[in-house]
Amino acid sequence: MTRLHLDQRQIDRARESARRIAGAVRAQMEPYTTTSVERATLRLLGVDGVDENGVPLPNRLVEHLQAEDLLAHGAAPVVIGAMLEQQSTVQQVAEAVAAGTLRLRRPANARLVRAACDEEAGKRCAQIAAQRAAREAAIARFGEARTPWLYVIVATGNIHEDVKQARAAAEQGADIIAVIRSTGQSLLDYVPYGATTEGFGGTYATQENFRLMRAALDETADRVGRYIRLTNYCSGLCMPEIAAMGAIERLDMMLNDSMYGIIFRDINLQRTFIDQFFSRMVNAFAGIIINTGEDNYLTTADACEAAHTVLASQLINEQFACLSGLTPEQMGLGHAFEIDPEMTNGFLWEVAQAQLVRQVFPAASLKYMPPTRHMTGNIFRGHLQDALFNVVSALTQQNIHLLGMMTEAIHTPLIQDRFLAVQNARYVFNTLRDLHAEVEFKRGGQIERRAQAVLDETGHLLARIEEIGLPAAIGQGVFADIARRPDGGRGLDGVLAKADDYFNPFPRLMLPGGH
Amino acid sequence: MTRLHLDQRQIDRARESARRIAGAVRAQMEPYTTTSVERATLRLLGVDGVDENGVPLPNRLVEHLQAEDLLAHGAAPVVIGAMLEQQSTVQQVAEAVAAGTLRLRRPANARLVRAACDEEAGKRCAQIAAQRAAREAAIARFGEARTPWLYVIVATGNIHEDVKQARAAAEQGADIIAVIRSTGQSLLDYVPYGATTEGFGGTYATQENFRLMRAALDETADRVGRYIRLTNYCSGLCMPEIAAMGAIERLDMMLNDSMYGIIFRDINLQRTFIDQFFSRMVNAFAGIIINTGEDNYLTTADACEAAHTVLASQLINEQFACLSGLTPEQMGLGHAFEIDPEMTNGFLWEVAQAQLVRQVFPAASLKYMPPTRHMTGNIFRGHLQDALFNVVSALTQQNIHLLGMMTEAIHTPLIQDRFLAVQNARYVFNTLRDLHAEVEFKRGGQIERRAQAVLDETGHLLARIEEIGLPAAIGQGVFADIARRPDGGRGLDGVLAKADDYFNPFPRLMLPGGH
Amino acid sequence: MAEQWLKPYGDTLDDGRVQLSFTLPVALDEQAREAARQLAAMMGLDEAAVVHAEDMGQGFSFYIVYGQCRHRVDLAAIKVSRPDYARLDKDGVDRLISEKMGRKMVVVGACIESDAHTVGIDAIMNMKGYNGHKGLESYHQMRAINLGAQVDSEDLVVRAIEEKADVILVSQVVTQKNIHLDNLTRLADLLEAEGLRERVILIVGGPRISHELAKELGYDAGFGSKTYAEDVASFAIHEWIKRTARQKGVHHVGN
Amino acid sequence: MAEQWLKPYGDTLDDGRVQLSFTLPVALDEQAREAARQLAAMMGLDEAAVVHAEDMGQGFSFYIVYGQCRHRVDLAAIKVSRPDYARLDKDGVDRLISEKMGRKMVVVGACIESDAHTVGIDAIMNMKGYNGHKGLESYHQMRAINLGAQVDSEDLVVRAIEEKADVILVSQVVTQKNIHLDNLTRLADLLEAEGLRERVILIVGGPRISHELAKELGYDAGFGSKTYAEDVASFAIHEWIKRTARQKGVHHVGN
Ligand code: B12
Ligand code: B12
Ligand SMILES: Cc1ncc(COP(=O)(O)O)c(C=O)c1O
Ligand SMILES: Cc1ncc(COP(=O)(O)O)c(C=O)c1O
Repeated sequence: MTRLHLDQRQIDRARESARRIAGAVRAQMEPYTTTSVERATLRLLGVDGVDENGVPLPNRLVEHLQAEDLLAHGAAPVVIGAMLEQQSTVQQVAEAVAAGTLRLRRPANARLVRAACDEEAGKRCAQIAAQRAAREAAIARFGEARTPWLYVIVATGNIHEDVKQARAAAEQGADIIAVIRSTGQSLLDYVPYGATTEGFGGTYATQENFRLMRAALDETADRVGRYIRLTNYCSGLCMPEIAAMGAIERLDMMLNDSMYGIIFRDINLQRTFIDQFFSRMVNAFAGIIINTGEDNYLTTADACEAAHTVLASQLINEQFACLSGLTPEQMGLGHAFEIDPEMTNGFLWEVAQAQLVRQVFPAASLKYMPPTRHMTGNIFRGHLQDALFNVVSALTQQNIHLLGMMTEAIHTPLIQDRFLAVQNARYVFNTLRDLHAEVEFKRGGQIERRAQAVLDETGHLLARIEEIGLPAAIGQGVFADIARRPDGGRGLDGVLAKADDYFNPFPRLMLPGGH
Repeated sequence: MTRLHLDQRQIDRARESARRIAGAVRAQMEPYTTTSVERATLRLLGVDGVDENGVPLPNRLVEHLQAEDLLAHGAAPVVIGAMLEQQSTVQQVAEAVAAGTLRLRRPANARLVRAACDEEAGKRCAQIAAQRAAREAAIARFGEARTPWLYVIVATGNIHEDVKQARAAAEQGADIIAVIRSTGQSLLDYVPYGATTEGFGGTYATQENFRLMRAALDETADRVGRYIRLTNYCSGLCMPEIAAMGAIERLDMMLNDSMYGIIFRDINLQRTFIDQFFSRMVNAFAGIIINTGEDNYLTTADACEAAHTVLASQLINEQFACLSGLTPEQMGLGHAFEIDPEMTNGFLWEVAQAQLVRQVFPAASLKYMPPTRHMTGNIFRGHLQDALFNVVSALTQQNIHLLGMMTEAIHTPLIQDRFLAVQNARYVFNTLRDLHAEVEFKRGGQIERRAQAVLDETGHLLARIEEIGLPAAIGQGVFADIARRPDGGRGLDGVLAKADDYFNPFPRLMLPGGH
Repeated sequence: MAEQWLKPYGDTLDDGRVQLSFTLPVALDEQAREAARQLAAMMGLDEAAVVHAEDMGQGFSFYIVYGQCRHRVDLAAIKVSRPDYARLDKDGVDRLISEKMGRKMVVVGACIESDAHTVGIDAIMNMKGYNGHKGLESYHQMRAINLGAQVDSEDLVVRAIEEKADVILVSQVVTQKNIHLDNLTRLADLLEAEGLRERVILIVGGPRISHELAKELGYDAGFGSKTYAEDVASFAIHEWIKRTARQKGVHHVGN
Repeated sequence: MAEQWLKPYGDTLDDGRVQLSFTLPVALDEQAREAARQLAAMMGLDEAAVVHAEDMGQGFSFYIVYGQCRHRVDLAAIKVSRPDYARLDKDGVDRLISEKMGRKMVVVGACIESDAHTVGIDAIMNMKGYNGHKGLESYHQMRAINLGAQVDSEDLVVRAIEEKADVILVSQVVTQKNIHLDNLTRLADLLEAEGLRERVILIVGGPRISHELAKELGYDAGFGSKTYAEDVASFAIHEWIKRTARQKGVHHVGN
């Protein structure tokens, strides 16, 4: 493999800082839970559906528990307790509460209830494990696709159109289909329900939409003889619930960043750190590959000046991922090809960054994002920017390759935009397939020096963050030039302290160490 | 500079074979001249214009000399002799002959006439030398453009439209403008006259068209602050005359191959070898960079299988060029990016070939040609093929870079095709400007091994050609899979043996050694 | 004004050459290919040639067509509506404001409703600015308040009232399914309802926004790509001056 | 047959989305940009948006436009004319020839007039063939004579007479300024004049040649890109059989 000469000790030091940074945050957040974590817990236990006003039952239940001052004990024991009393199912309990015919209270026999929680949760975990096994079986049957994997998005707003376009894209050679979410869903404090046909800039993430697309892709996989991975957005105010839905419906990847919501959606910091831990735990258990969102930094910050913030953030995301039990292969750490195309030697700096990231995370499933902010209405030039992005990806052996669209600056992809993007990547990846093994970077050359400089800055930045703590650093706007206060942003009202007897059966079942 | 490890002794041996191959041909052709060489000589001496039927006076004169059995002595002495007798100009002599009022005969005083020839020819050479000096002064004033130079073609068929498009192309960044010739002009045994507005697939090469375009480009050069080079086709049955015209009108480059006419236009072998020697001598003296046509081989032969025929032909072209007094900097040896885009690792083989050629001819002004035969109606993919061609050119430091057009498979370039092609090259050349200095090819890797294999085959091929002689080799179709017989093809009737007193003043004045 | 008829240009004046590409929701076959050609012909292309046709799977096919456009337009007859103002630089604007208003101009901006694309409005408002053009925050005679992303129209209006805004700046970048039209209309109606519309200068911008569109939606001006702070500022102060003049005018008549 | 109306497809059925690009012979300004938009509108594009406009220097400007095509075609109503024959393989053709003709079929081919693009005709005629499809020279029941590049129509006709050609194959690749139309018409007229037209099967091919065009020019068939020897051969023998049958018919009536 093409290699740059980097100081491994420097890399290790940076990683250590990141580990301590993430650990500190984790410790701070441990005493808290959130309404969304509890709703996710209920969904994992089998609660689904909406009331007559279309309000999801998990929300109705959690609101009830809040009204009754019970949520701090954990939704699971209270609801499972009621289930035992009523001799019913959790779903029936939820429906009764929604109908107003049942009022929940603290369960009498805590020990008994916890045992029941573990049993119920165990059954659900078995189902998720079965989905994971099904995925692995399918991949074993078809054989794994050659990397970089072609990742395309569909975003018609209508799940049925999405299905058509996803099928076509898979036939053309796409390995991964991401259904982009409707603008603003991330700020909804509930998950919409059922098949949806009206979205803006994307399609709502609902369990039914997950199911429809999954079925379509499994069916297509048989025809094209490749397993087609399905991706959605495990982010926003409902991060944990989406994780639960994805685990149940066998999604394969989730955009699931530890800080994106804070920075780009002004979602409260504590809410996000608590939610991301739980959701990543679920993703880890379900064998889902997460994608982080460092690429977004470069949409507001300059790709050259902010290069080190991307690497620092990746190291932090990696450490949060470890805490949730994700393996390196499950870490789709994000970065992007966003240097101004007018910059002389810009291509060299892109190569330096991509290769640096490759070497700092040798086992990760790196996610490489295409040019977006410097794309213009000139689709012909745009197609070339995407081609050079494809060249860098092949040369530096990225894993998850999100296809650039020549119409990036204009509209969400038309079917032909995606078709031509797939052709672009397939042509480039095939014609220079072994190039990565053929070229070496000049020792002490401009590319190597650039990579070393970025690594230096990353080390310094992480040291500083470790000193002041991550929340303070975010307060100073180190990432994406956007500053957020710990008690600002949406969803803080959904954060609550756990009671001493707080109980949730899933961490024990899902975390490798059992906690 | 990025380098492959090649065996220099092997390269030297191949070059030696080529030297002997060219030398043998030269010796064979020495005793002969051609009607076109004599017409060119007359043009150099100042004969121009057409008769009432539009037949060029050089043709009228030479036909007359043939009819009078005088041509074998050389057109120059006979015509200059008449000039002295008539106390007139060569042009007046030509007009009188055309009018039928003058019948030429062998000059009385040979010594006197030769002196007059030398004097007349000397004046004309001084004018050509002045043009050369003017070019050098302009380049010194503006500074030389960074290589690879952007070479674009105009081919509207109408010189006035050509001028518009050439001006626009230069403003957009083109360094070299080639006016493509009208289909089939190469088979005309005379040079059309005056400004022309009707051509097919190109515009007629006439002295007036040369003058119009030259003026337009000089004028544009002042605006854009770069000297814009002008190119045309010094090939076909009138090769030597076009050279004369180009030298007079200060063209900067000429497509001028030693074998193209034989292979691709079925022009007689002897005619071509004699004509190319004379035309290249004129080009050399005029400081014109010639372009050879090896790229054409790959339009009929396969780029992978025939790679060694390209290198062998370049070595032969190089040696013929030396015999005509061209310096390495004046040798635009041609090669092309023509491997099937569907081929896995095709890009690696293109890099290997381009880098091999670069190292075998370190001082030459290599001319790199874009993909053509594998271009399709899919302009979007075509634009990418051109982009990778641009990448290879920058990476292997080619000199003369002919821009690929995404509409290559469809039509001669529309103004927007050329515009986007220039953008393509400028973007690529700028964003990876120093890449060539940053990457090294793996020792013993696939690229290096490929280059060595091609070099081996080239050596063997040249050895074989040396054995049987170039004419026989051409008879076997070693180049472009096309076979031609020495006495076949068009224009043999224009070849004639020189008489013992044959005289032509120009070789002594134009060749470095004086012969 | 003398007519000036224009046609697309390929390599000869008035040859009308254009390039076209599109998808048809049908698998590729001879019929489909001919359908593509006929569509191009209907669009007014002579000698329309399908130079590339490719099946996309799932009953879709892709076409690239070249042809010679029959249509032509008279350039001389074209009117483009654009916000009218003399473009001043930062200092020029500041001077004019203090001179004419005698106080700071208050500007409240936001990226409304579900739209989170702040880079555009930030480019206009934030200190830093864009491409070396400083933003409104850097103008001494302006109080620029940038509310950022995904601001509900209601909140924007409330804030505008609190701050006694002279100018409201709105950014809309997402236009899919014409969501921006709904959002912008909604805001305009709210301002109407609050009786604020006449009092504020209402400006919208975004990559797909044109002045024409803005006018249709009842805004005072619309700005598209490559706008800089000084454009907006120059327009705002000129518009303010015009209005006060008008109002004074009205006043007189009133007495 | 049931109607099947088709519109271009972007991301929703019948949204009509198309991409367009062209040059205008005028420098870039707001007027020119609007002219580009209006041209697109004239072509039947709703919501035409000029997404890119760039000056090219020398009074030219380049535009990229997206819009929603109003036009639609009925796929069911489309007829495409193509040479009718059952596609046989090499051996099939050879068998049919020896069976029906009882002698070798004589085919003379050339790239006529100024056109020097022989790769196409070679792909059809030469032993080697193209993409693994052997050429006519490899057919046992054919005498294939390829005259190569830039053959004057006269020479081709003379040779066809000498060889008693059953079939004449012509290639035309250069189409600029419609030179191929002149060349092809010229050849057809010559054959007419020689009274040969009825006696030979006259076939033309090239990347820009369609069967329809060939018919208009009085040729028996036209073949475009991706043609292989067996296509031409199959057509030729079927056509020969049809004709002899017809002639026999005439004969009878004659008696
Ligand atoms: C950066 C970016 C993002 C960032 C935004 C970060 C941020 N804080 O702004 C992130 C990653 C968060 C993002 C997310 C999404 N994005 Co986005 N994004 C872009 C991108 C790449 C660049 C936009 C940009 O910053 N341009 C640079 C600025 C300076 O230009 P500008 O906005 O045009 O602003 C200038 C002028 O328009 C004008 N202007 C703009 N506003 C105003 C206001 C006033 C008052 C004035 C006077 C002038 C003015 O002045 C500015 C300076 O000249 C574009 C693609 C592209 N290359 O354009 C897609 C794009 C805009 N995004 C798009 C979409 C669909 C989304 C998502 C909805 C996708 C999804 N479902 O996840 C999400 C959701 C975001 C949301 N809820 O709105 C689409 C919109 C399609 C459409 N036309 O509807 C685009 C075009 C990409 C695509 N082809 O799909 N995006
Ligand atoms: C190779 C080539 C050349 C070679 C030709 C070598 C040779 N011996 O043939 C060389 C370098 C000599 C050349 C020169 C020129 N060329 Co050229 N050339 C091409 C190129 C790159 C490929 C053509 C090709 O070989 N295609 C492969 C063959 C197999 O495909 P095909 O021809 O379509 O044939 C298939 C079918 O059409 C069909 N077919 C073809 N003929 C026939 C006949 C019959 C009877 C049948 C049944 C079927 C059939 O079957 C074939 C197999 O499926 C094209 C661009 C391109 N990518 O297409 C330009 C192109 C054709 N050339 C072009 C031009 C203008 C020229 C020149 C005139 C330029 C100039 N002024 O110098 C010169 C002059 C040549 C001349 N006098 O005609 C233009 C034509 C533009 C136009 N539409 O008018 C093109 C399109 C390039 C461009 N965009 O400018 N060219
Ligand atoms: C990590 C991550 N999460 C989520 C999103 C999607 O944004 P939203 O949460 O608004 O759907 C993105 C946008 O690309 C992202 O990168
Ligand atoms: C060396 C050379 N000479 C001449 C030509 C042009 O052909 P013609 O001589 O027919 O004009 C070419 C074609 O590209 C060429 O490569």
